[in-house]
Amino acid sequence: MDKTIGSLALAVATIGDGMTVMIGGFGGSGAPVELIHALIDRFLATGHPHDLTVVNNNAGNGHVGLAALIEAGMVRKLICSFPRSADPVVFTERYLAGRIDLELVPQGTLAERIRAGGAGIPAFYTPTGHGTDLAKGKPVEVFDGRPYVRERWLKADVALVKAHLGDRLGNLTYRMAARNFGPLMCMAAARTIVQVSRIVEPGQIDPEAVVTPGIFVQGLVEVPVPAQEEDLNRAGARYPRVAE
Amino acid sequence: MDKTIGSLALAVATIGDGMTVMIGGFGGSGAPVELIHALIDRFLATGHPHDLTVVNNNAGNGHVGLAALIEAGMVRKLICSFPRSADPVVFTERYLAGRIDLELVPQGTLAERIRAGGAGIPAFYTPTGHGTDLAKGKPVEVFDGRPYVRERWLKADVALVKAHLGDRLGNLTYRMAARNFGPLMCMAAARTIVQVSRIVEPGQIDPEAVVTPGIFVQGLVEVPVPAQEEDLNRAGARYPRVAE
Amino acid sequence: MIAKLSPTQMAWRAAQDIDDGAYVNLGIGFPELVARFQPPGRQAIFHTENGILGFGGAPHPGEEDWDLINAGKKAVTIKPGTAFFHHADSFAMVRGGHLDVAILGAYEVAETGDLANWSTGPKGVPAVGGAMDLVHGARRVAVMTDHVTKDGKPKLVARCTLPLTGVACVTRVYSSHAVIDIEGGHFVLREKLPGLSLDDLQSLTGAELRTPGPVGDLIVPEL
Amino acid sequence: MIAKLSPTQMAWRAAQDIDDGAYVNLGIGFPELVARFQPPGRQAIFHTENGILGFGGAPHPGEEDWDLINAGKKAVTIKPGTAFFHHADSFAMVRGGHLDVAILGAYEVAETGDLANWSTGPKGVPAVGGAMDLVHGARRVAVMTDHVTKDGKPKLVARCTLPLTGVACVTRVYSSHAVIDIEGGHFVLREKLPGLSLDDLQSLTGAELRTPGPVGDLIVPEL
Repeated sequence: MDKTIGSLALAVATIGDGMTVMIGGFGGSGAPVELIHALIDRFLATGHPHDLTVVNNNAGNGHVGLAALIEAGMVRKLICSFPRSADPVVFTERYLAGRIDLELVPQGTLAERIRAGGAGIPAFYTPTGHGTDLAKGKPVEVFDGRPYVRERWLKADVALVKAHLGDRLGNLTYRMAARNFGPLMCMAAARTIVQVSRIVEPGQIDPEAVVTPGIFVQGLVEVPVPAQEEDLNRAGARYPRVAE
Repeated sequence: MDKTIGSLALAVATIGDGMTVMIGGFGGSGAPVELIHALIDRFLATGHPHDLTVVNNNAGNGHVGLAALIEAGMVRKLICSFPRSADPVVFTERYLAGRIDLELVPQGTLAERIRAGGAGIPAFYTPTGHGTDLAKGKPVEVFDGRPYVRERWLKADVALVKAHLGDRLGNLTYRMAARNFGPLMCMAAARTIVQVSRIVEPGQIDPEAVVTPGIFVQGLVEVPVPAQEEDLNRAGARYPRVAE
Repeated sequence: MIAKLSPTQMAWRAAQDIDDGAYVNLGIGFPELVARFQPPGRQAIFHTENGILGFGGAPHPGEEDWDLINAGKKAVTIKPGTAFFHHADSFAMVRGGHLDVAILGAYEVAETGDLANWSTGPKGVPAVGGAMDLVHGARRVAVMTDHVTKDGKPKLVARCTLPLTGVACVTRVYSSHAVIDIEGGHFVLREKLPGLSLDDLQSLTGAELRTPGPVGDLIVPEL
Repeated sequence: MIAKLSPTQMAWRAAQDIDDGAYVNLGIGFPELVARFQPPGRQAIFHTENGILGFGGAPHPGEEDWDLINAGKKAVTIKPGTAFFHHADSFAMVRGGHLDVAILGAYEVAETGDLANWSTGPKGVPAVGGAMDLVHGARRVAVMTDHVTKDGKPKLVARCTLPLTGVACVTRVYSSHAVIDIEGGHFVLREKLPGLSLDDLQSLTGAELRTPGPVGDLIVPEL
């Protein structure tokens, strides 16, 4: 068994219209820029996929990565906790014009809902958000005298995640705070596609150091020197590049 | 800040009568034998603590570790998933005689209840146990057409855990399958005491390799060559040793 | 009397249905034997509740490391690609539907798919372990069992009489006499020992055996 | 007009209340300044929502690693004892009550302990981040804020008018003018700028300031 996929284009080839796509990353750290750009390439070539629901902590920054995905018109709805950034104009314009839906979720609840989706827990109770607008309409239950809000799991058709090392069985390590939502999204998607800086042979990752066990990964693609979203934005990059 | 405790006796000194104590380990792997024996020593010397509620996957094996704790008469109730072992006579005799209470919990539900306790999730839904005797009396809810049982978090006053390396801030690694319930119990107890094979300086554990971050640990005690419960039992050991 | 399959032979048969790359949990006891019989060219990845994925076989006697055990507390080994994780992650794999197959033992299996395998009643000490999670987690839940009890009573029944492990969860039974699917609340016979008549097999079975399709010969090598 | 505290000075004051070894989360923006002012002999351990415990200060310009950032997306550094973990573990720390202190910014704080700090109303893009989790997770939730808005209106109010972040969650406010506890649904004044009269402070505050005990001078070094 070898989960390696030969190209970025193949890695995103089965993502269809209307799917829910989890995209890893917290701001730029852990953002799978190359996978996202490959998905944009496919849309530009074929017109698909569109009407995606994207789950990410943020709403993109500048004109690359998730922001470029939104800018390309591929995203119908965003589920996120913090749709602000240094340069959120792509999302902000569409949101204020009513051209993209937003489900705002407290960050810890977002993380826990994704984990719950991966762990087979259809609902759980959290103190977070109780008494606020973000809990409106949600069931409330009192445990030990304290009120809690019931939240549902979040699952996805596909997760696009950036990791550091991956062995051919899909075991993954991450790099510093780029870990963030990656291990959770790997669990919660029917099909998890991971870009790694290096594909290694089974046994080259210490069994103690595996962060995401391979059972949560369906496909791996090697991107040896991945772009850092923050660097791209500081350089004023756009995707796709505007003709000069 | 240094979480090191100078002796096993000091490490268990504040455990009081009637407390709920989580004890790590799956069978013998990960069983904090020395911490348990220190607790027995204290009971033999002072008469305390007694009437403990113990949370463990099992119910002890032979006459050392958790079995010895039960044999000493310190345990009022056991919360576990699998109270059978190669030599479960200590628990079995007491249970059949009605001298110890048992709350039997499916293993995945036990793990998730402990994690929930540590994660501030007072209740969650699981498919596990639905329609069985172990779900009797528990609320049931249907999500997406499928019935689920509501389970409550589990917390403890104290957790006794065995890890491998620990730095002075409490960051931990484990050894192979001895990890099992350790990281969860560390999260779920008001006071977590960990025996480690070696206490190291902060920085000596790779930040990527930390399994339990120090925030979940209150005290560390070094046990350089910890006993393996399985080895003790194969050698016919008893604790405390019977005078010959 | 017809020669029934040994546990080893049942394990061999069950192993034939496991795909290359499948993630598999094997119950404590006889189901553990399944790992020995992976067909050539296929490599399943075995999961154990206590936090290992992709472990290898038993170590040589005397080389056991008791921190490296399976759910049955037997010593195992690591092999390239093994991963360790804690119990909550382990059962996220189970409950979250990430396992392809779980193969469990049984006291009773009903035509409804109900399974009883954790308690023989109020006497004795009950022990459930991970079975209740596995039956609602793995994509395919199969049972490996003698077709009848030591007293000759059917283990495949209309309704379980012992405390349930799970409701409507089993979809295939590898017994000592037959391979039987559970579909729509019925036992559907797929294979039986070649020398055993359908009537004889039915007489050993506590509920109707349906045969909507062909019934193959259950042929297993000497092992 | 009296010289109010700068954000840096508020941060200094807030830092004085953090014990050695405390686990602390600092909100995005001005609260991040608190980390600079740990009193001698004390070492707090800082948590950031995006999965780092025990990180260090900002790197030298040009040495940023953008995989190593805090919740405000600013580059940080590791130091001995740092640990990385994923977002669910990070919020287990928050929601599970493992943090000793969270210090957040505020649009409004009410005498009830209610906090509003995530939305200025229906216009614009809302963004909540981890604030709603922090206010119900940390053992002590403090707010660091100017005492009044840029327009001179009170930020300490009887009842919040903006969308709430949390109900009855704040227990101490470090403002540009005072240190105020919230107890039993009331503002209790603990310290105020030495040159400021109680009446003047009350006039800048949207609800009654109670003084059941001594009121100290809020004296902060030039920073």
